[in-house]
Amino acid sequence: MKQLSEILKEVAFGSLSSGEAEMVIGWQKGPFWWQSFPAFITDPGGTGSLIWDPFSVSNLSKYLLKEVPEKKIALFLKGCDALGFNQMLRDGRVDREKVLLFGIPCDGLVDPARVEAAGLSKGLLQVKKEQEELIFYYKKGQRKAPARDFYYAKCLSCRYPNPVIYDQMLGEAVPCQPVERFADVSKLETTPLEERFSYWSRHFSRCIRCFACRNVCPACSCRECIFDLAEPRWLGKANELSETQFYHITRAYHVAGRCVDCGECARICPVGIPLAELNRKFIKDINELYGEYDAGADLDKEAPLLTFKTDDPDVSSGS
Amino acid sequence: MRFSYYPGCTLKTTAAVLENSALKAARALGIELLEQEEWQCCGAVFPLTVDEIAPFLSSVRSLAAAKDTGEKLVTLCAACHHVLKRANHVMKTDKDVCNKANNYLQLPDQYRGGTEVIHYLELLRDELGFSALAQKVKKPLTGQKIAAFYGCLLLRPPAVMQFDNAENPSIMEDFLRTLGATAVDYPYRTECCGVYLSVQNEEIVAGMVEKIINSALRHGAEAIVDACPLCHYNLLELQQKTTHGKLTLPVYYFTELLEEALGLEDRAEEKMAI
Amino acid sequence: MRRIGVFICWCGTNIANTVNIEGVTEAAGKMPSVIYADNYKYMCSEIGQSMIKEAIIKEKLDRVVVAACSPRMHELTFFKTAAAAGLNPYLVEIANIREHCSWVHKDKQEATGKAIALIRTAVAKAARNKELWATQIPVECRALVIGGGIGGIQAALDIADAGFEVDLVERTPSIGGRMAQLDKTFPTLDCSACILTPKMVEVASHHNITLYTFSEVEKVDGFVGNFEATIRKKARSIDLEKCTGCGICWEKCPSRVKSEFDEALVMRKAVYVPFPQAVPNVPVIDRASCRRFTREKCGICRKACPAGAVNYDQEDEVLQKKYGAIVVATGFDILDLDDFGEFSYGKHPDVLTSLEFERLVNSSGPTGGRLLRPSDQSPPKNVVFIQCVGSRDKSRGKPYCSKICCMYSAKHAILLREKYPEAQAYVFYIDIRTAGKDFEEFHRRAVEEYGALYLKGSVGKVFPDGDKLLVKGVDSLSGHAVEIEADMVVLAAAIKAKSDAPQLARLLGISTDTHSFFTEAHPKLRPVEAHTAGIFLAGACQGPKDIPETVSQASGAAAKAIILLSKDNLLSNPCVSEVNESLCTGCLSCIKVCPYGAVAEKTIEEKIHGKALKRRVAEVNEALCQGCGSCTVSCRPGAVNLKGFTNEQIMAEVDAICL
Amino acid sequence: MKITTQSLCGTMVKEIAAISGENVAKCYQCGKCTAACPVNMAMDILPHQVLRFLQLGLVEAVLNCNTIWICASCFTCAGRCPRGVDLPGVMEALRAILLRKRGFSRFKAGDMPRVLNKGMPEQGIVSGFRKYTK
Amino acid sequence: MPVNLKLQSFEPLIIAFCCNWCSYAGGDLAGTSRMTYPANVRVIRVPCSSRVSSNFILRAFQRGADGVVVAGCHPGDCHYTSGNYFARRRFLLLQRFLEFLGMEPERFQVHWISASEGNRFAAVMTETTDKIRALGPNRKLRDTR
Repeated sequence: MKQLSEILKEVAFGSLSSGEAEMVIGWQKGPFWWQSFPAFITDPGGTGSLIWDPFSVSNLSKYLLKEVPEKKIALFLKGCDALGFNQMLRDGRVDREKVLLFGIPCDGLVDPARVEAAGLSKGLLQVKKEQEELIFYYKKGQRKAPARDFYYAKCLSCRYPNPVIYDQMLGEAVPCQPVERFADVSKLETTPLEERFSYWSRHFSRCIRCFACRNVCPACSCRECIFDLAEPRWLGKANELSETQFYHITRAYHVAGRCVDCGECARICPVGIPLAELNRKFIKDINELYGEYDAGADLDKEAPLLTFKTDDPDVSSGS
Repeated sequence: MRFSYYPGCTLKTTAAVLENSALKAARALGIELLEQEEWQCCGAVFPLTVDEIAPFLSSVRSLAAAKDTGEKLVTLCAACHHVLKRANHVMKTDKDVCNKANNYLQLPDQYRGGTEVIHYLELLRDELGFSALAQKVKKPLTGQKIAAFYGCLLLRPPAVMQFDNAENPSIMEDFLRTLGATAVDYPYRTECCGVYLSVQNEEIVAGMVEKIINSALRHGAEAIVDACPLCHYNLLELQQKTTHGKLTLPVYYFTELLEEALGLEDRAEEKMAI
Repeated sequence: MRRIGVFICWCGTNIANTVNIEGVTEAAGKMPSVIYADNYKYMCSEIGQSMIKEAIIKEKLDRVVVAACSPRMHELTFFKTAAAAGLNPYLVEIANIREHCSWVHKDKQEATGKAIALIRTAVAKAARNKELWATQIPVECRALVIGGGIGGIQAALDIADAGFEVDLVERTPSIGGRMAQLDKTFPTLDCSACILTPKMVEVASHHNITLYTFSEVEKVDGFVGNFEATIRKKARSIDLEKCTGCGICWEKCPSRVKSEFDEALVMRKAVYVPFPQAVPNVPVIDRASCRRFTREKCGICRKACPAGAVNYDQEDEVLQKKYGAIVVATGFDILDLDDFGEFSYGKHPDVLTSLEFERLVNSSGPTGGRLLRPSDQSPPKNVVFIQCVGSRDKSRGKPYCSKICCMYSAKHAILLREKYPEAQAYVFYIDIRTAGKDFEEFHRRAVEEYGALYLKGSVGKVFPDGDKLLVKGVDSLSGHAVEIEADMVVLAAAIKAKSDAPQLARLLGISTDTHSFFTEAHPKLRPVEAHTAGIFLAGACQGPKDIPETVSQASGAAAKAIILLSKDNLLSNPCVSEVNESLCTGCLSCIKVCPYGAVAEKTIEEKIHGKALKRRVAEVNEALCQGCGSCTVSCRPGAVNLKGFTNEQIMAEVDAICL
Repeated sequence: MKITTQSLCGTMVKEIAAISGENVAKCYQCGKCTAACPVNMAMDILPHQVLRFLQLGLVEAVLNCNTIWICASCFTCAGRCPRGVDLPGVMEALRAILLRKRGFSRFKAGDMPRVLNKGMPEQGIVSGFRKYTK
Repeated sequence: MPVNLKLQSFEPLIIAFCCNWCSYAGGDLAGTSRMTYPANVRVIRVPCSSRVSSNFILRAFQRGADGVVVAGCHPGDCHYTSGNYFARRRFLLLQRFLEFLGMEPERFQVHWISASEGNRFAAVMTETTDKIRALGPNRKLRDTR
């Protein structure tokens, strides 16, 4: 990883100093071991602060929406980020001509919560990845542990560790051994109706409607979100469960057939609502009903809700 | 070129000529045919009833074994080809039967129709290529007027067998022309010879064979070739029945002509008249 | 604050019997923004309508709700009422308290409660109604007819006779199409050429028709009333103006190719007119087979031409023209019989398709009308006709009935006897379908007067045997397998859509069915219109058809085109989608779901942080939009809205209905 | 002949459908199967009539005919049927009913020497066994 | 009309979004044929089933509907050619999703009713009302204020 981090700095420096790009969006280390923030660098001299470490989780392409470049913007994409980028491309939200994409193969990123849960966080100064292991650095000494044990759940089920779109690939492609991603959805599907309802109500009632799930999502890229409109006003301001339900159903429905399953919504949620399960329910149903579809990857296929077959399964229910 | 090879019962006994000549020719053509270990009888007829799976199982076992070696499965006997190809089709398209068969056989890996079944003739046409075959012909059968007899099992049902245009095939004629012979076109070349009806209804089969032989003769054939032991038996034996023992049109397996054209062995006269 | 008036109809006793009119009127009067509520026995009557008009004026109503029968019944009536009182009609809402209330509920209390709820809903919606105006779209008063067969000819003539300019585009060198290939026509047996040729000449001489033969439509843009087509006039290599049609060029031409017009039964020259009555009677040089072009040799025709009309350097000409309406009449093809080897078609020269047979009996055909066997030029004695070759065959052919085969096979059986009184026709059929005027009588004549033997059953195989064709079939009525020694076998091959029909459909933005026939807008009520407004269908390009049906449909299509062209302007349905560009993200999902191609992409420029920024947004073509609203649902931020059924309106309805 | 709803959809009709996997209603009686059949001359009920009888629910009549034993499973009919009816499958189902349930056996072990002596290939003998006996 | 939450006398509120060309006309036919169905059903007319947004359905539940029906032309008969094909996909996914969240599947139904099926319109509305009456009032997705 160290090596990749160096390459990353080099290409960032190169693209800025050559004038090819006017800005590089990458990651920078924050004050704590688990902080890797997005960084927006326009001066070649500043590229030395860029990093790539097991916490470089944020998808940088969403920041493109805020920028109005004259020249190109260079940015780094992991496998999941690339899918999201493609979805934004499909939605016409980014201009392929105005970006310079550096692909980063990524076999998984570390969930600080798992580090904490393993009791490794106390006095921890830095975490580095070497091959398949994480090295935890403390004031005194260091500890090692298998990296995969600390990965985000979303990384363990990742099916596209290598970017599907890029101008230049940094590093060697990594292999992919995803775990079954629909297990939780399938399990929920078989629990009794009322139990399911209370499960989701429990989660939804904790929602503070911060909209982070929407803001982080590469498929939620509307100029103005339907929930921000004054007229018609779909959501009030009160903490009312039915409105929260309305929001979450609609958010998931709006990304149905478009969600790239990057898992960012669930990761970002400050109250831990398992949002990815909502998205995956749609993905699973779409796959079952209309054929396998990977948003962000199947660019030659029409999005499932924007097409139909005359012999699609029927919805008309006698039930 | 290496292939799995499924011989079938008849080729080890009454139709040994077919197998011997085919294997010899294959060797001469640089084609490696690896006989499957522990193959079982294909069942001779494809089970048309859809409510039982037992008759499929031996075919599935052979197909799965071929898949394990990753090679295409070559057949020679038309009946075995028919049964294996159709069984494979069912495994590919009928999920229910496929699941049942897999459950029953408890194979190490699930088999879902991945093997490609090809007939020896298809091997010559598509894998080796008739033009490559023509290069290897040492003793062209120039001037010999030979009628091809397709029979049913290679061609039908066309949607599954995908062997050639079922009503107007050309693979055997193309084969004969590759060997330097003159292929005789006659309308009965895709008719049924009567197959197993000769077990009980010889007289019906004799009538069918008579029409085939007469048609071939009228169109100037000097010999007839086939690819199926049962066709071979009917054309040969029942021809003599209608002609009172006289063989008006000699009958060969296509591989015998191949062997001869490759300069491996001459057609023995005695084979002409059993 | 709105000023809404509510008018409740008794519909005699129809509503009043189950709905408490007084109670409803009182409740309506208390609804938000309602300043006036009244009721009357028959709201749709003159008196009722005047009541509404008066109230609109007197009470200065700005919205009107009529609670009466279904809007599908009287919505237009009340629209006109409002308009007469100076109120935009789209400010009127109907509450259906008859079909959806008084007629389906027995309990008066329940029905009254529901009527109140329905009125409340209509009031809530009406409060959000906006004035809408139908836009006017100018119409280009010229029609394009694609295809010069009998369908295209008829449509072109009808439109031209109505006084509009028509451009008729035909791909081959001459108009005439399939009908020109035919000998006689059923059920009257009049000569096809005799009735077709005058029409062809009329087309050529009509002052309103411009004929483009040997030409193809390459591109069509625009929409109803305003199409723009690109037409490629292929190089004929013969000057249309100079050529006199004397025929010396094709007499001298040394290259011979199979004649398309004669179904490849004879050869034509590389410079040729397809048939003697061709219009225009000017040859073309088929460059693919002309020695001048293939080998850069020859030049005989140019030397021979007394008019100096041969021009090897002629180039394709590309025209761009505007049209208000388009009629598509591109006809059909015959099914390829490669998969039907059992009939020995293509293997034996005396096994023919019906169209080939048609050429053989035609006096301008290869045998000069003497029906002779292609193999030995002898007259056939026994001819077997086989119907449904590829028709009604879902395995190897087409699942549909080709519709014309029963009749032309009967015709052929009759023509056979007329040529050779001793000859015998055998017709294998599955079912005889003679649904047409005088069709059944015609078929019976073939059997009873011309002695054709009809066998219900099929033919298993045709075995060529010496100079005979042994036909093995079955007569299922007697339950016997039959064998017929025939001299000729004629196959009624299925009709199929032109192989390039899907390309043309894409070009025109119309749809095709699974067999590539063009689809009509409605199978019963709009059979000559394509889904795309302004495009009409005629003839077998829409499905198998005989001549009279083709001509009727062509005249129908022409009438529809004339209706369109005779308007200076088109009034559009104002309930169409519109795009709020500031909300539009430019994902263009709306384009994908629009069945009419009414949404398009456009680039707008905006100033953001002082920078001029271009971005893409969706744009609705109001002339094409039919108002289904599918796009509105595909639009996540709600940038696309459907006028008359806006998100705000429907949401208000939901809210009101739930109160 | 009296036709009733019971006879049209009797258990035997359903059983034949289940064994053959074929829906006889697909047949529109064009007769292509009979016309194509190379052994129709030896049959007492013609192939298209077999399907017609089944459409009429006359199962016993077809179980008692020789047609089902004359059919050589050559698939000529199936290959040419415009409706895609698998008639050989229907014939097999009819044979199966007789062999499985009614103890039919048209080929006995005692017949073996006769055919073997003739030099009949194994393929033919096995086929005979499979087609004629259980 | 306050909704009575007591089970014994519970009368559900059912909102039916009907396409103008088929289902609304089917409802009209039920009327002209004097068929009867419960007054619990209230129809909102839309041009096409593809005009019905999930927002409207959720809003209806939120505001107190106990059941929502979307009715459109039979697949293949859409007045606008393909609207109901899109609607079919949208609503099948929504239906399965709502069930996934714990909503009784009966509460959101989609039916294809042609303009000639007045009897079917009445039957669907009657059955739906009966089913939802048996389920009791909807509290899920509902604004409890």
